[in-house]
Amino acid sequence: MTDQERSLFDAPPIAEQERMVEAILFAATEPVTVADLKRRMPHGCDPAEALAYLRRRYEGRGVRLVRVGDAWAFRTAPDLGHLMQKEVVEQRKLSRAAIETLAIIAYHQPVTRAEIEEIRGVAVSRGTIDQLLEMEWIRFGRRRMTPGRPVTFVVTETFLDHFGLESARDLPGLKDLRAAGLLDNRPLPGSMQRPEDEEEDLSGQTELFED
Amino acid sequence: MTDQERSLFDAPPIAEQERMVEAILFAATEPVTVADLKRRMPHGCDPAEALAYLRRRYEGRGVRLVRVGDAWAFRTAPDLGHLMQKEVVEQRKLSRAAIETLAIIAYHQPVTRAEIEEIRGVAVSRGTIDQLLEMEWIRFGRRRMTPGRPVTFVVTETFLDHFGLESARDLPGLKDLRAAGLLDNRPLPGSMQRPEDEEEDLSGQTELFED
Amino acid sequence: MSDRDWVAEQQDQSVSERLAAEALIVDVDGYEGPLDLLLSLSRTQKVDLRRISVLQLAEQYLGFVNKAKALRIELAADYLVMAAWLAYLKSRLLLPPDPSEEGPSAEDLAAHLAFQLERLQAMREAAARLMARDQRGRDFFVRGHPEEVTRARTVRYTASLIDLMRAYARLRTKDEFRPFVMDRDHVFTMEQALERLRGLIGYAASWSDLESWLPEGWDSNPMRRRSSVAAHFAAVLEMAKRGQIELRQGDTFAPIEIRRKESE
Repeated sequence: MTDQERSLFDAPPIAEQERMVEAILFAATEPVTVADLKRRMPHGCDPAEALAYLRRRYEGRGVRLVRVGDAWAFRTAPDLGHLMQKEVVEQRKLSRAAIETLAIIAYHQPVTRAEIEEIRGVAVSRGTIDQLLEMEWIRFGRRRMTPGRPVTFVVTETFLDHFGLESARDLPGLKDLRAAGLLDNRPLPGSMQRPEDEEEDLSGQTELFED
Repeated sequence: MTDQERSLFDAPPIAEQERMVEAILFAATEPVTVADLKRRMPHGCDPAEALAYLRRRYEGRGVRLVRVGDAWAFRTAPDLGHLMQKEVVEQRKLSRAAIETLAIIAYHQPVTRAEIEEIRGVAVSRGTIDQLLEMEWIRFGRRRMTPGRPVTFVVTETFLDHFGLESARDLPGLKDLRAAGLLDNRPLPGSMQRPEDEEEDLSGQTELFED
Repeated sequence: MSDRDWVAEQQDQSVSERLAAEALIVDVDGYEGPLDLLLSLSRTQKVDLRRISVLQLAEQYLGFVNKAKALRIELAADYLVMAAWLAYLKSRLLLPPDPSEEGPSAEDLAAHLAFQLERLQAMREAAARLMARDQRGRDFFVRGHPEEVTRARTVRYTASLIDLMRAYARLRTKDEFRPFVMDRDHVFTMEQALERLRGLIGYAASWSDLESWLPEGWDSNPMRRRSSVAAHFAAVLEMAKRGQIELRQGDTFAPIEIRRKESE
């Protein structure tokens, strides 16, 4: 009996799968990936389909099913935030430098420290990057294939989760900024940067957002 | 205007109250009492009624609204409890002591503990033998007919299965090991290894397998 | 905007604006670098950043730096580097272009500066929009009472045939070189001697012969005796070096005596 055949017999009805996804996601605080759901559900289940049903079921409810990158989670509806005072956790105040650095990483990712400094026109302090890393809002991306092979930074799923974003593509105003050329890495005219580097940089940026 | 009158004007529709209760219970770290709900919801709300609606809505779902004392909370449906378990199989490399002991047993079986210790040059801990027994890679063989009648160890079918061997005799000999580059020992300076030694070792081994 | 317009506007600059400029200086610590300062200065032009007069901006910046100097405010090096670059840019913008000169034109450099400012401004706005979004733990919430996911952890030990063969090869190899392995039975190492003496030295309040400190069973067999004497001798030298004991020898080949060093 092949997997295909077996799944026809064994997989629970989709309504039951929906219940299962509901239970698993309700029990978790952090988003659960589709792959993880599949692992935890009986053989032959299709969590993606169950998620689609479930999402529709919770539309307009007090809690909503939201997507965070490749994962899913239940979150309370934002319009009811005022009822939750009791649950509010005191958030650490981010410095202006940290907020700007975060925004630059989110919109320009993958981005090197030198590029962040070029955009802000000022050195990025070690502490700023450390704080964002510690909060798990950013992480190291691939090294840039330019001389010195500098590390790059990208935003994490935790970041997406915190700001209620399905993916980095959903950053507010991203399209307009890109259309206006404001996400380009334009070097100072006459500077020593070789054109090949530039091209690679550009492809790196678009790569992440186009998939 | 009395409280009674005001509530008639101000209270949100019951569907909205249901959403509120849903969000509050979802985010709460502990079960919430009706009185607590009332305090947190806008003036004039009737959390008891909202709870009744909400309870009905979640009937048969993956999570249920349950009463805990005089408070309320969401809980996973009991029939889905099995999903709350995550099987984690952790693959771990055998320790060096264990793999050496196993190798000696495989190549020299049946072999006593004293013989293993002689070959390894260090004591074999009880735990190492126990671990191999528990994995069912070795078992007790016949007792040796020498003073003290020590027990011997031999490898099992499970062992052969795992290593894809038909019999322990299929284990590569020293010559094969060398050919395979596994004996790339750098001889100590000035060592004089006679080729005959090797042959002797091999004949010694085969003899040992003749039980 | 022509230069003459700009001069006219400069003269029109109100007192309050001049006061604001002074406030800028006093607040120099509040700026996150020269680009940030330029962006603030550019706001006084009240135009779209794409139509900004870089020449005017350069003037404003240089004016700022001069005022800071007059007030004896120490400016960080990068502010001065920017000032030097803007002074250069300003002269290039004012002079007719020199066709023999290589490299980017003054207009290209000015356009790039405008681009940098616009990009920084755009990132500021993006950051503000990001922070204005609904945030987890402030506007929306996660499950407050997560249910425990029990982890049924099964440890599976593995080894490959190669591991097994390597292990055996390692053992057999050890065997083949047996003659060259020191026979540990008759060797007392310095580490052992150190370890041993560390526990005993407290008792050596008065001078005593080192030989009396040798371990039992190590004085009959000559090989063992030699090894243990050597090890203990090396160990007491080490301990003397650490200042834990004192050593003395009355004469060449006389017994070596040791004594605990009293801590002062």
